[in-house]
Amino acid sequence: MTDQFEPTIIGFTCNWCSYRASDLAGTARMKYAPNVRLIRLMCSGRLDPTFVLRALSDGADGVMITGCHPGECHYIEQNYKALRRYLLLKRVLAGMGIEPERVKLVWASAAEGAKFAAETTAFVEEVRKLGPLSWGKDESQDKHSSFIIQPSSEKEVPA
Amino acid sequence: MKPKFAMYWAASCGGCEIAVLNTHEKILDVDANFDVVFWPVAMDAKYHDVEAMEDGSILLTLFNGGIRNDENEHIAKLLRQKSKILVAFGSCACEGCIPGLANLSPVGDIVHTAFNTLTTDNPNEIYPRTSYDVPEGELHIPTLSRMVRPLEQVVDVDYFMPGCPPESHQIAAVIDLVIKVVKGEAELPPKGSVIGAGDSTVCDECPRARNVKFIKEFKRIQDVAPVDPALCLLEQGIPCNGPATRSGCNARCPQAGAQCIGCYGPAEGVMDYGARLITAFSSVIDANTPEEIDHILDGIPDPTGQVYRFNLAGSLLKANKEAWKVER
Amino acid sequence: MPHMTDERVRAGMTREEDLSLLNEVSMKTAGVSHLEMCIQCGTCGGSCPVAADMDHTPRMLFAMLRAGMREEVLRSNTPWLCVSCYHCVVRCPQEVHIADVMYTLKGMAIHAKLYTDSTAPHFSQTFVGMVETFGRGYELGLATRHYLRHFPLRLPGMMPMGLGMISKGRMAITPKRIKHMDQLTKILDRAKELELTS
Amino acid sequence: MTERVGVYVCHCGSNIAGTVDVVDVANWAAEKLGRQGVIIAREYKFMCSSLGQELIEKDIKELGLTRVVVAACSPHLHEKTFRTAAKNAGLNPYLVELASIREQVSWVHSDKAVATAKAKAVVSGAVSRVIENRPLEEIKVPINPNTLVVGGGIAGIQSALEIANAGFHVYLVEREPSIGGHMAQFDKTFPTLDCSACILTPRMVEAGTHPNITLLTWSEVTNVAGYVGNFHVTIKKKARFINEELCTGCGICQEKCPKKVIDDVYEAGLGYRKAVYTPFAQAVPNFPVMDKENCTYFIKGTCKACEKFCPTGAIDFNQQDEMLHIDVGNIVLATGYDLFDARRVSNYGYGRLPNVFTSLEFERLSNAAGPTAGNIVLRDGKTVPKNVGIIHCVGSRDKNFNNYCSVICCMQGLKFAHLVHERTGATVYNFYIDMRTAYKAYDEFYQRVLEEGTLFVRGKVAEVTDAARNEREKGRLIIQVEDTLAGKQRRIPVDMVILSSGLQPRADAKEVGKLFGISCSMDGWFTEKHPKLDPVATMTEGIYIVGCAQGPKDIPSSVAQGAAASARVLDKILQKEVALEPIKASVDSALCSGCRICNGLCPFNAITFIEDDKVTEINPALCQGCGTCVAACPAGAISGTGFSNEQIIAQIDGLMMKNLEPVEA
Amino acid sequence: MNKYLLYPGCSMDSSAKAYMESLNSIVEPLDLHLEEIEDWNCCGATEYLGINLIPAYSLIARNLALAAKQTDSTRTVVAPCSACYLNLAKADYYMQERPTLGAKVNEALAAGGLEYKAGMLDVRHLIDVLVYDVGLDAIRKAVTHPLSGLKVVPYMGCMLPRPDYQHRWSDHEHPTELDDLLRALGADVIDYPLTTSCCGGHMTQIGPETAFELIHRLVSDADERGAQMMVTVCPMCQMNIDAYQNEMNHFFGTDFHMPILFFTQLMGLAFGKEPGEVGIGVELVSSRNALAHIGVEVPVTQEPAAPRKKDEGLPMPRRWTKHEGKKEAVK
Repeated sequence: MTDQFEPTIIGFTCNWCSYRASDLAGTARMKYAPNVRLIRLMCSGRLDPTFVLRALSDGADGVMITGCHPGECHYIEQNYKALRRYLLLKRVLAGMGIEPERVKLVWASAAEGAKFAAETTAFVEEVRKLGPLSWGKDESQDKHSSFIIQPSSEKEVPA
Repeated sequence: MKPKFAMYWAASCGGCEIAVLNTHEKILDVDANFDVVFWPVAMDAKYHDVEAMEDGSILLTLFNGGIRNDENEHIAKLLRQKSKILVAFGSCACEGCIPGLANLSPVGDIVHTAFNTLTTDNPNEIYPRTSYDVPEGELHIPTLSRMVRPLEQVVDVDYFMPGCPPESHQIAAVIDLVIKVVKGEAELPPKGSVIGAGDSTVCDECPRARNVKFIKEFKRIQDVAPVDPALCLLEQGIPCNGPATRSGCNARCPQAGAQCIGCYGPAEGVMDYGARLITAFSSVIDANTPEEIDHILDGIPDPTGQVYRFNLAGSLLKANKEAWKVER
Repeated sequence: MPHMTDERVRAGMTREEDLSLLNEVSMKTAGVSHLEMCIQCGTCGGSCPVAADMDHTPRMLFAMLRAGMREEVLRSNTPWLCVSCYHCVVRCPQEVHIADVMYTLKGMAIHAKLYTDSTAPHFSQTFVGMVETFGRGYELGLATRHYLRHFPLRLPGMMPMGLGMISKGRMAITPKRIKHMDQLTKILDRAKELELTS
Repeated sequence: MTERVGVYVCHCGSNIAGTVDVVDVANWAAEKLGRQGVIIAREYKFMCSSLGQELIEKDIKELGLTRVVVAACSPHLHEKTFRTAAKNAGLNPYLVELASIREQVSWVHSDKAVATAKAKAVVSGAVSRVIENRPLEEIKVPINPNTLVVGGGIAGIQSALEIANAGFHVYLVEREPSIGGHMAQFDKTFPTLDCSACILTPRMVEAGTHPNITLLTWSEVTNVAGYVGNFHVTIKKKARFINEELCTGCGICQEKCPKKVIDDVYEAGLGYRKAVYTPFAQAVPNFPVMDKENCTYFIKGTCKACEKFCPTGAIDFNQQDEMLHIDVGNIVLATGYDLFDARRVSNYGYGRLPNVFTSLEFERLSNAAGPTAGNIVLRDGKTVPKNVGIIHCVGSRDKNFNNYCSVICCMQGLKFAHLVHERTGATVYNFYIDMRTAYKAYDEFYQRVLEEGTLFVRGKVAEVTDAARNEREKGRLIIQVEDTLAGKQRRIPVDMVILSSGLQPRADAKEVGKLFGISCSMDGWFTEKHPKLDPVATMTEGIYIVGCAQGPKDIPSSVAQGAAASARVLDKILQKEVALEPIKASVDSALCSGCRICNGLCPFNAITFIEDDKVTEINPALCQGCGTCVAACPAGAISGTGFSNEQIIAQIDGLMMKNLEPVEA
Repeated sequence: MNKYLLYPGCSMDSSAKAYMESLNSIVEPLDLHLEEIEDWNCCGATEYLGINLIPAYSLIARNLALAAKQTDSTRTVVAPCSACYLNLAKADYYMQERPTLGAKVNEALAAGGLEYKAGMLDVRHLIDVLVYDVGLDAIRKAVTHPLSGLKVVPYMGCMLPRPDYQHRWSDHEHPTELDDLLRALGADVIDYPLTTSCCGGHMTQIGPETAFELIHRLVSDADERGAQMMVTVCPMCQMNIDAYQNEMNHFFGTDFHMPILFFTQLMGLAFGKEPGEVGIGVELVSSRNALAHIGVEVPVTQEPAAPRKKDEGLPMPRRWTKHEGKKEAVK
């Protein structure tokens, strides 16, 4: 093991396409980066932005959201709703200083095990490049030690 | 002997204090039923007087304002220790409110902006210091903390009373309730409850007509002319925070023709207020291609500010990534 | 000649298939070539207005690319005959960027000096030389130099046409030059460096 | 109350144990997840074996487990197995959670340490989640024994007949005036060359007269509500302007009608019909319809020739569209295909060069009942072609048009070659990319056409042009193509070109899909539940797809699918009730503010707004459990069983190992 | 007001000067405002792409980068030459489709202090702008001398409607924009199946026999269909069919006389301009007889001088050396 940074990533999959794609990648013994831990939802439309925020605030370095291809949703069109949410969520995250590349939406059909594996590895590499996010790691310290403002000049504040 | 009452003003604008006074004659009930022992804005009292009190001797403390510096933190802990019932009073204490937006920047930047920008004439770059030697000894100026924290992140809180400020009729109702409890006529709600507000959202109290919404364009309210006075504002493309904001204000802003900006915070059981607004706005977008969706989203110029105006410090992420860093 | 046969047989038996060729051409092509998607349907060869003069139809060339026949491909006259009419491009059911692949093959052939007829490569190089000097095309200089080099015997036959063009003011006697030639030169020099490193 | 959780780690032989240290995972879970309620963690060679299941059952009974986590393979494989085991031991099956450490860990990673660490995280996530699981019950609903079949082509007819013959009622709805579909337009059918009408007409008549079939032609489904077993369907029966009670189908009205109209549908634009018409002689039902757009009376207000001559007084100019409401338990969609519009391939000149024909035009041309009485002639109506070129893959296998292979065109091209050869003796060329003649007796037909002397050129035709380059080409159509086997470009002059146009989804397939709550593939065909193992069912229970609506196919396959869907429908009907997964969304009306943001989100119409109470409700029977509304509700008023916020948040925390840290004071 | 940035291309002031003159004659009646891109350079035609990829696209992109600096009132670049149009449009498209190409080209541009963000300009051909922006109605209104009785074949050439990554044209094979425009001028438009077939392009230079074959196909089919003239939108097509027609006739032993004019020349005539104002008379295959059908009298121009004696060559330009450009820069 090298001591390169190993990101921790939470992945969301839909039950019908992308989870099956990950199953297929498994059945085909395709090797991919082990950094993503998956959560199965029924549909990418189930993805509540809270889940992404929770994963990040829990310390995840990235979040991967996967679903059926547009137009192929098991629930007809709910992946479009996931897309809309995702695009707004990314904007909000950008305002929080989080690189947009840390949250990625990937379409993968049940047949695309290879794509799932490749996208996962690519995403891990991308997040690795960005470095750790480690949200709020210093929070506990904050509770005890307050930020001290150092005087930047020797001059006294006029009384 | 009358039960003791305290109220404190931490990092906030003071509007909450005014709101209490706005209860008009109800304020007399406070005086009639409580012994006010500590209320810096209304009466003179010293911290050491409070420090000298017995633990748990104050029945009710309304704490407004977030925790921005070590003084805020000290008093929060002190009042927690001395109070039976500690209420996070108002949006700042509940979720950070407008002062919480400071968490979008590192605190060093904020100090720099305040003391050394174009609008501040500070040629010698003089910054405040945390301690001074004066003839009487060493003087301490409160130290800013890295970020603004709602009261709950510092001490255990019994009840939350949202609003910027809380509506006076709600304050009056809460005062009535506590008096009844004192008299043994009523029970306190379970600890951790939100009081002085509804469980649902602003739409519940909003008289505007609502239909299924399909939005092709978001606009700021000043860019919509004319605004339909009877129709849901979101339906007119105006990002109104009402659908995700706790009820209790009688939909004041939408009734007055302005969009809800979210001061009552999230509805009951919601973990992250911003997430609810993200999902609310994105759910009404009527487009399927990333390009078109992005185009529509361009109509919300500051999405982070839009969904976290009052709630940033109380949200899951609490602050901008930069603000977490200790060093400047 | 038995000697020749031997050599050919040996070459055929020992030659390693150059499987990287397809990828190389693909990577050197502007846009996304889709070359690997070719299904050998022949739409390109059928559409080509000059297919009759080509030694291989574009389709065959793509099959040869796949087979790694580097030298044969780069010696082929096919890319040089391509008139960039884009008929094959819009008709190709697999969206192969055929015309651009032809440009790539020309460049590779020039680089490897494998073209068999120098007319076309020289024309291109002459043209490019003019552009790199003046920043603009210069028809008279180009035509004259080119015909002198490759069709000296045809030059007199072309004279009425050339004279007609000149007399009608349709061919400038002197070249035009852009103002900021130095800027263009810098850009092209940098581009050439980048070309080498990619 | 604290839950009592059991964790079971499967070796799956060496499938998991080869890469994951399963003993370590089990020990770790027992030690580190104790605070979460894990009271026992075991590993076992094959958890799915009967011994493995017994292990779980025994622990549930003896240790009083209230939650079970099995770390093994994908839930799609063995979730049911372990749920059943729990049920047998008296534990609600939905309190079992599977942690996939095979498909997602051991099979896709190689480093044992890394894989073991990930397996622990996955187990940790599952433990946190399972604590938030709630007992659920399957939902049972009764099945209405009536069935709706939409589309009266051969697939729909077959499906309707199978169900009707089993003794159940069928509503067969057809948009056109007659059932029969595309097959009624054909002359011969490959590879046996049966006369299409001869084999189809008896089926049409049977469907038209079957006591268990209500035939609704000239009708369209306009609304579908409900769910499997209990669909409520609205059908618009368009006005025919003919009183069906009185009409005898004598045909006098058609004879007398003075208005001739080009027949774009049945005759593919090659022939004419009247303004009042039955599309063809054997139409079922035999009542004509009046084409309001073209009828002189409707346009000018006078004429009524048909009314004057009708012997039974069946003409009724005042007839109105009628809305029918029916209840059915299952729906079969057999809505068929549209022919690819060959004008889009402008290099083939269809629409510009008169003697370029589409396949459907040629079907009518070669049909004895068609506009030329079966004479194969050029568009001038008299000249018999001496050379005919048949172009395959028109609009198919082409990224500029449709990506897919249309399946039938190769055989269709061969059939045309045979017919041209037989009727005219002309020289026939077939231009193809690949000959695809799979299935019984198909390649034999190819052999037969080869024997007949048809010429085959392997190459996708580049263009059909009338720009001649020499005398031989003058006045003819020149097919320019690379003969890829010869490696040369060829220009072949012919008199007639037939484009073997591909099939494509109906223009309104997307809307129809939406109406019935099923999805379309990227190409636009209806999506089946499983492409191999469940080809006629859809993701929406109780809705089946057959024939070309599901994808391009020939007549034998369409018929087979029609029958297959019927078997599935009969299976459902005979079960009398159906169990639905209890993954559903519901609204807490106390929290719902009636903002109506969720109202536009449900493609299954499960969400309704109660105007009086100003709250939204979700019909659990219609809800498919996707959870989109749960995620969307800005008030947090909608919750979903099986995948609740609490479950997922807990799983996130578990995966991030947050459940290991001590609780903060 | 229709405002555009103009990329004229090298041929517009030499071989296709008739195109430029006639374009200048119609801007005023159609209220077109064309602002020339400052210091534009050659687009490399079809030649540079065949030598070096990145230099070729950098050469093209310099023009885009220059144009991008002039986008105060419009972001549409108009190119009257089909080859220029194709190169500019294609560079813009490929820089987006292959971001690595875009990045490299920009790196090269940076050496000259320029940059171009692909997709920020609309590159369009002159006829596209005339048909779809100005509109056929406005053109019809400007017609004072309809071309009734003039039998023309519209010749679009190949580089205009193809590959058409921006989907601007009605069809790849038989686009109707030129037909519609000529009809709007009142001309008798003949359906011409070869309207987008190739004129031979640079083959006149490198494989004349091949080019003659292609020219022959076009001219003979136009002739067969009774055309009095061909009308084109492309300097290269005009040049090949006009200047090489005589050669082609020699080669095949034929005797075609098929004039070819730019569509803007016919527009000018229809708008009432004099032949001289729209560059008529500089074509080598005279349009005199054809235009007589619509009553336009083309003044007799001086016939080209008789062929010189065989031993006399054409005047030579100054000898060109590879480093000539650099030397000048040093000076």
